Amino acid sequence: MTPLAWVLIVGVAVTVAGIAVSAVPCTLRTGLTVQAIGVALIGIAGAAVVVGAASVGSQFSNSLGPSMGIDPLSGFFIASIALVSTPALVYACGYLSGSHHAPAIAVTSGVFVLALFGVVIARDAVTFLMMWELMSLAPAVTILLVSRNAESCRSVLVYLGSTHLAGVGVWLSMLALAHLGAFTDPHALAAQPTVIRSLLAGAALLGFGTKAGLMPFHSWLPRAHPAAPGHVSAVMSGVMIKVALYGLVRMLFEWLAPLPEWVAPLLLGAAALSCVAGVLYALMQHELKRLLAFHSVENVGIIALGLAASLLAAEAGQLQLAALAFAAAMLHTLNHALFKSLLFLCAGSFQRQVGKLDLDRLGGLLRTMPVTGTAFLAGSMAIAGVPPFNGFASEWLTLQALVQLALHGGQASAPMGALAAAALAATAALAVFCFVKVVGLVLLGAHRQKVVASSQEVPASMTGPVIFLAVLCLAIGVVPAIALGPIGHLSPYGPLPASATGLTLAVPGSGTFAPLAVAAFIVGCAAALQLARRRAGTTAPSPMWICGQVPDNRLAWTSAGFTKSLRLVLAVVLRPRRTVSVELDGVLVHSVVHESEVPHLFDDLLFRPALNGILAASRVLRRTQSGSLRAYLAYLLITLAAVLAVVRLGVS
Amino acid sequence: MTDQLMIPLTTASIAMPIVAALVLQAARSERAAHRLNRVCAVATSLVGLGAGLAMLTSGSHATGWVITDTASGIYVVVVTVVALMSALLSPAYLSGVQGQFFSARRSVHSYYLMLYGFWAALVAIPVIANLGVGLIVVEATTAASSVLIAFSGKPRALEAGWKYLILTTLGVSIAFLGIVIMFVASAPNGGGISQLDWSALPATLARIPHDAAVAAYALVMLGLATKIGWAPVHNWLPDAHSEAPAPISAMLSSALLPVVMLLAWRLRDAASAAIGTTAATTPLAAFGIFSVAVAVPFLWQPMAWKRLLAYHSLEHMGIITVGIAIASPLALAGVVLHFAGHALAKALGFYAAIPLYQVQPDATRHSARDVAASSPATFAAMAVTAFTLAGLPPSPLFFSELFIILGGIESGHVLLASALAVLIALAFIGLLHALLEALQGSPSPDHQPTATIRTGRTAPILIPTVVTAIALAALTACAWLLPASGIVRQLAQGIS
Amino acid sequence: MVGNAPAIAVQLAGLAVAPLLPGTIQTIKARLQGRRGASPLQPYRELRRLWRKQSVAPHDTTFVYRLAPSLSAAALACALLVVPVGASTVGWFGSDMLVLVGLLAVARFATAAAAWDPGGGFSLMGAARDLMFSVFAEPLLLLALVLVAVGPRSTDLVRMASAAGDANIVSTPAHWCAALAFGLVVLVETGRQPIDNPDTHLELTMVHEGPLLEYAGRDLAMLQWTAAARHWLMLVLAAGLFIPLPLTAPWSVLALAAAVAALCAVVALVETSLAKMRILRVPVLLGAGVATCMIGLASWIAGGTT
Amino acid sequence: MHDRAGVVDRRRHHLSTLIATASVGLALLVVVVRRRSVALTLVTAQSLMLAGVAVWRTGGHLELMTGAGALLLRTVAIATILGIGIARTRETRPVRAGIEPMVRVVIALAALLAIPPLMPALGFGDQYAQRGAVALVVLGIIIALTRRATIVQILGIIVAENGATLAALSASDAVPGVIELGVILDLLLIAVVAIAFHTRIFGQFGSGDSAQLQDLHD
Repeated sequence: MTPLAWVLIVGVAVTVAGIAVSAVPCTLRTGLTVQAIGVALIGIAGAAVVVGAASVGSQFSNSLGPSMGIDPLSGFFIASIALVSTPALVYACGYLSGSHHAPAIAVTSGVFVLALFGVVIARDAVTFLMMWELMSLAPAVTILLVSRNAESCRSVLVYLGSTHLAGVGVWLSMLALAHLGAFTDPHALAAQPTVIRSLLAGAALLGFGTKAGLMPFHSWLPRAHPAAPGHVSAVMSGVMIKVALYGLVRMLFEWLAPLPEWVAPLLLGAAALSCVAGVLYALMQHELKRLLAFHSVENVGIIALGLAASLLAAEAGQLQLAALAFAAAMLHTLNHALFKSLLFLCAGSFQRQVGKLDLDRLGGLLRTMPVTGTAFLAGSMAIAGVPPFNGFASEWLTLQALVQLALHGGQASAPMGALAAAALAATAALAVFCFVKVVGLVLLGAHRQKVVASSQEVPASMTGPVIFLAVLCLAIGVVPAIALGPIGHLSPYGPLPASATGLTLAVPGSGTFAPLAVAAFIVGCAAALQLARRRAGTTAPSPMWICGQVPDNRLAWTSAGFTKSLRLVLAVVLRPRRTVSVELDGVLVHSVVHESEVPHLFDDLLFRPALNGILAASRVLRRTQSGSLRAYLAYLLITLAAVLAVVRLGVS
Repeated sequence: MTDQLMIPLTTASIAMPIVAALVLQAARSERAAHRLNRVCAVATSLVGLGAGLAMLTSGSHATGWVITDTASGIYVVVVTVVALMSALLSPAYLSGVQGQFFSARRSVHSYYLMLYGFWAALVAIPVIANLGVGLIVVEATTAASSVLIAFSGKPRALEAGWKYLILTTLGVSIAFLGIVIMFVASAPNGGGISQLDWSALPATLARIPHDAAVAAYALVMLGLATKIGWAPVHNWLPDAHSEAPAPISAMLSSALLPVVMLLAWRLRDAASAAIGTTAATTPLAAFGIFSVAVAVPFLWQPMAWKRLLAYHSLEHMGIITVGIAIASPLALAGVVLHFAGHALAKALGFYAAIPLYQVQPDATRHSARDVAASSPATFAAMAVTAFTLAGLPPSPLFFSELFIILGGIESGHVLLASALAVLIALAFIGLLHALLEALQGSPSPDHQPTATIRTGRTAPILIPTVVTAIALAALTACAWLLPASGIVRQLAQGIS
Repeated sequence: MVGNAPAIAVQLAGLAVAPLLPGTIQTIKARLQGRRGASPLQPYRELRRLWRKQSVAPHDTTFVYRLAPSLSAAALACALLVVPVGASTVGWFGSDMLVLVGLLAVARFATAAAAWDPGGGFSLMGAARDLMFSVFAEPLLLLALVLVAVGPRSTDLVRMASAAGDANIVSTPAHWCAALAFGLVVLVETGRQPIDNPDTHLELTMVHEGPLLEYAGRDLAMLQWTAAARHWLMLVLAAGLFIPLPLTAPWSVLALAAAVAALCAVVALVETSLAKMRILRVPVLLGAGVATCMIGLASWIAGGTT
Repeated sequence: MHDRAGVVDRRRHHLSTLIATASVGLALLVVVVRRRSVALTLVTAQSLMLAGVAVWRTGGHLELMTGAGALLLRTVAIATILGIGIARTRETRPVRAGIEPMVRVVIALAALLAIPPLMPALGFGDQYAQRGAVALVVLGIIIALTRRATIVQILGIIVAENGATLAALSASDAVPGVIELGVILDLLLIAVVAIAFHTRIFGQFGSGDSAQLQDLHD
């Protein structure tokens, strides 16, 4: 037993103890704090493995287990999980106080986090699948604890249903790999025919892709994530989908090798679709948490772009490029975990203070909740890919990888790389668009409700975690090396060159980017200019210029209004619905009701028809149990005939 | 443990319930009957458990008219446990209803008579060494259990009992035809009953022309199918399980179906040599997967609790059957685990119906609604059942399903295993769908549960819930060890 | 290349020279329209005037509103120091095309968010349109970039500029497609007709001017300098990446200056000859640019991706 | 010697063919006839015939004799039980089958033409009789299927069980008494229970018509 293993075990034990303690209402806060400490310990163990690059525990085994262990890749994901979960649990101390079923929610969230760790630590199929199921189950229970109205029940059904159905892919692929011995022997599949490998890859892509929220299997995600309580949706959106990506990485880069050649292009396509469509639908949302959930789809797409680029580059023999793309994907995994959980935690705080999160009914929260608001602003800039925050660093690396793929990947990869790069650029622009909208509607401008105007800053236990996460976002953005250094060793294609992980990111054979210098210059320059404008004397208050009209909240711009131009341009794709009903009072207009929504086409055209079809079919099939003895006897007779016929055919 | 001891022990385990049944008839009053019942149940189950464990520990013996091996050991133990719980919970049920199938005065006595008779038959079937006799006992159970199903005498109960009677009897007559064909074909000029012994059956079948053997085998399998409730001849099953008294439903679902399936299992192992493994296994695989498939659409709707459980029996019998068909050691480990776990959880589910129907009378027709509020203990029992039946970790059924699927993949039945996995997932969605419908609904306004009902009725369910939960946890703990254990090794060698 | 004095000097000079470009364009435009027009130095005069005035902030505005001008100005200054003049740059911030995209995003984010802070309809209208254009302009820019980078196999600006140095790139079709596409990007980023009309005073038609509506004094000065800096950035890039220029100082700088002046004339010519198009038509135009890039890409791949 | 054996064989052959035909014919009649009592008589006749043949076959072996005798007893017992059952539950008006007699016959004949021929030859004994056995089982199901009177459905069960007996008589001298006894006891048990059900149903619904049992369905 190495010391690290002991740290891990102690961490798990402490977490379990914390769960037990938090089950008692009066010791809720203590329990959550203990949980956070335990999770932090586990994270330390993981981080130590990444930095020290010495594996702990057992290797992967094809037997039934149970066996567990940490290698650098697992360590990285453990560290990311801990980086998100620890603040989330601390946040829960304040967030859960006084809410219904608080102890139960605390317990389920603890179990949830442990299950996440379990999936990453598992070293055999059975343990992996067990933890996998628990990981899917815990959030569903939490959602039902929070509310049991028709909507949340429906989202739970869609969530558990789709992930469980797709989970069959995970089951079959994992079990088949265990049977073929692919966990231990990297060349196990090379002997198998292509059909088998294609089927396995297909099952794995379906299973893990659905859980990761890759389009077109993402439909559960924007339903489930908003329904959960703040800290749980932060963990769900921040790390649960990343754990699915962990499985995907294991499959694609270790176990399924050699991959069938159709996998990487397909993944690239799905990733590009997820990026663009995800952010596009996010832009059209009116509810903050749902919007953030759609952004998770987008960012999973960005990560998957990096992974696919890595696979394609490796196939083209560009191992250094492959390593770069892989590192980009991993860095974005970490970054997204940080800023997405930050945003969800802030959203939770807003929800706690003002109730509903309808974007058009907020406004000016930066003035009433300065700390949370500023953290939210930082998170928004990070997710929008604005330097000097961490989102830009990883997106820059991914873009570099894609462009390099286009330039060096050979004739096959060139168009794919170029188009994917263009898609990513469009995604970045859309993300800026979207988060300008969010920041404006949530943080800036006038208060659009009384309750918003009277809202106050949340307690320190809820501001602390978001500040911590915001600082991390900025730190990684300014000095990506602190994250890239360890990540650089993770890729299966050899470590990144030192030049790429220094203070100045130098992509071999391509551009260089010195985030620290850029940040320093911008801050310094901006500060100087601020001083300069102060020197000009005080700023005069003035009314806003709207052609002399009196400002009025009813004239305030809405989410739909801000995105209207884009909606009109893309009407062909988005198919927005719009109904305007004018009530005339004699000749005078009495009232005008305007309703508009952007339907989620994947639901309307793909999933709802499928579900209705299944339900209708089962309704028809249920008629066989008609209740008439006559029918049942007929079944018996027919079966007898069928059996004898089969025998006859089988024999002669 | 030697045969000399095995035979008397086995005989005792079968005789004991019969004795108890007769003793109970002597009870003066109903209360006396209930009191006596407790004693008899405990005593009977002690003998049964002793016999079962003895069979588990001592290897397989086929002497005289009994066959005692690992399989019979497992089955006797589980049957005894389920029967014990049913017997102990029967007073709770009887106090709630007034049976009208029998004359009111002897109602309780006749109930116990039938119950213990049923018990005796269930213990007998796994240990009888002869296919023909086994089938006769199966037919006998039909008589006893159909009366028990109709015990309440209500129209729906009568309907369920009648359908059960007609369908299963006609089915078993098909099986008899098959047996007679086996018999006369193997010995045209007469022969001893012994040639239908499990040990002799391979030779018997080998003497028959191949196609005749296959036909006879198929007929017997079809006959057993009607009794096990394999689709498409399962139609009596949901009616019977939903209308029978809760303790009887538990015995039907947790004990009777798997016990009859044991006959099919033994027959398969006996016939494989003579008619070829493919021909012997195909019916099992087909019936199994088809049963799971048929169960799915019914699980996709909210329905009354016991009916839901009945359709889950259909599904889980199908899963076990597929496991038997796969027959790799891992799959058989899954089968054992699934059989035991399903028996416990399903029985508990049916017991939960006793307080449930007393708290919510309309739950007999519609899906139960927010039980958690009106009766926490009942809800706990239902939750344990649903969680286990859904095959979610860490319930033993999760591991058993996993073992069966992995076993299928290992032994090359990839298609079968994949289909099973998909169907299980679909069934899970169905259960989830029903569960959520029940969760989100509000309690029916006309009915207000009173405090007395709550405290008074749900106390009996608490103990079984705790016991079952512990037992399930123990099973989960065994799950890791089972695949490598001697039990599975012996099962894998064939149990005929 | 780090810290070579002439490069530093030239690029710092760029910060000062930037306002000259819009002025020049306006003058040439006026001449083309038969007016005498203001002197090219007019922007400097306006900056001086604004720098003396007091800045203004509507009610209920936060630090976002106050910070936006200096932030976007700083970002553009940084961008100006990244883009090489005459194939040489100060290496402080790295030299990479995609970094420029990021820095432009900073400025765009800052101004658009600032437009939300007072929440005035006209400024938001402009901001929304600007962001909507960028959604189509950025992929176009990226594709053009890939096409330019096929020569040097790199997105390093210096290498790209050097690669543009040799004359025979003009013979490759990909280069011309890229040039066309980049031209469109230039028009979008600098907010010139037919995309946007910088001279408009009608709020309803504003794009880039919209978010500036509320500002006054030094804030407005910074924002106007930012707009001018955008001209410098895009035109210098266009000249450096698409026109074969000598790479040896001092000729490089002089040739660049001449090329930029020529490009100003071209922009002015376009502005006089073309009317402003409908907002919703602009994406179609940019889509045409994307199509052009596709053709270029196809031709490059057909050429064996060499 | 050999010749005599051959003669015995041929006689037995003809006999079993005759029995098979007769019992199938009787079963077919059961499908058609209207009154419960008539149907009962027909089935009893069928059972008696089979039992008689069994007795004639035994040729004095005690072990076989028990089986055959039990068969005889069972026939009588069941006939009485059912007779009492019918007597105690007088239908106000006959239970309608819901299917016209001709249609019933057509269904029965169709099933007879379809299913028994599927039965593979056992290679010895009287294949005709063996198929007849299958036919009886099929007809048992058909009877329960086409008729709605509970009593007649019980008769269907008996016809099906007679099929097994016919199969036993088709080839060997007899099935071992243990099996016979068991089957017979079972059938008695079933008959008793079924009659009990019949009376309860009659009491509940006012007529022994299984068509009223339609409440349990999905």
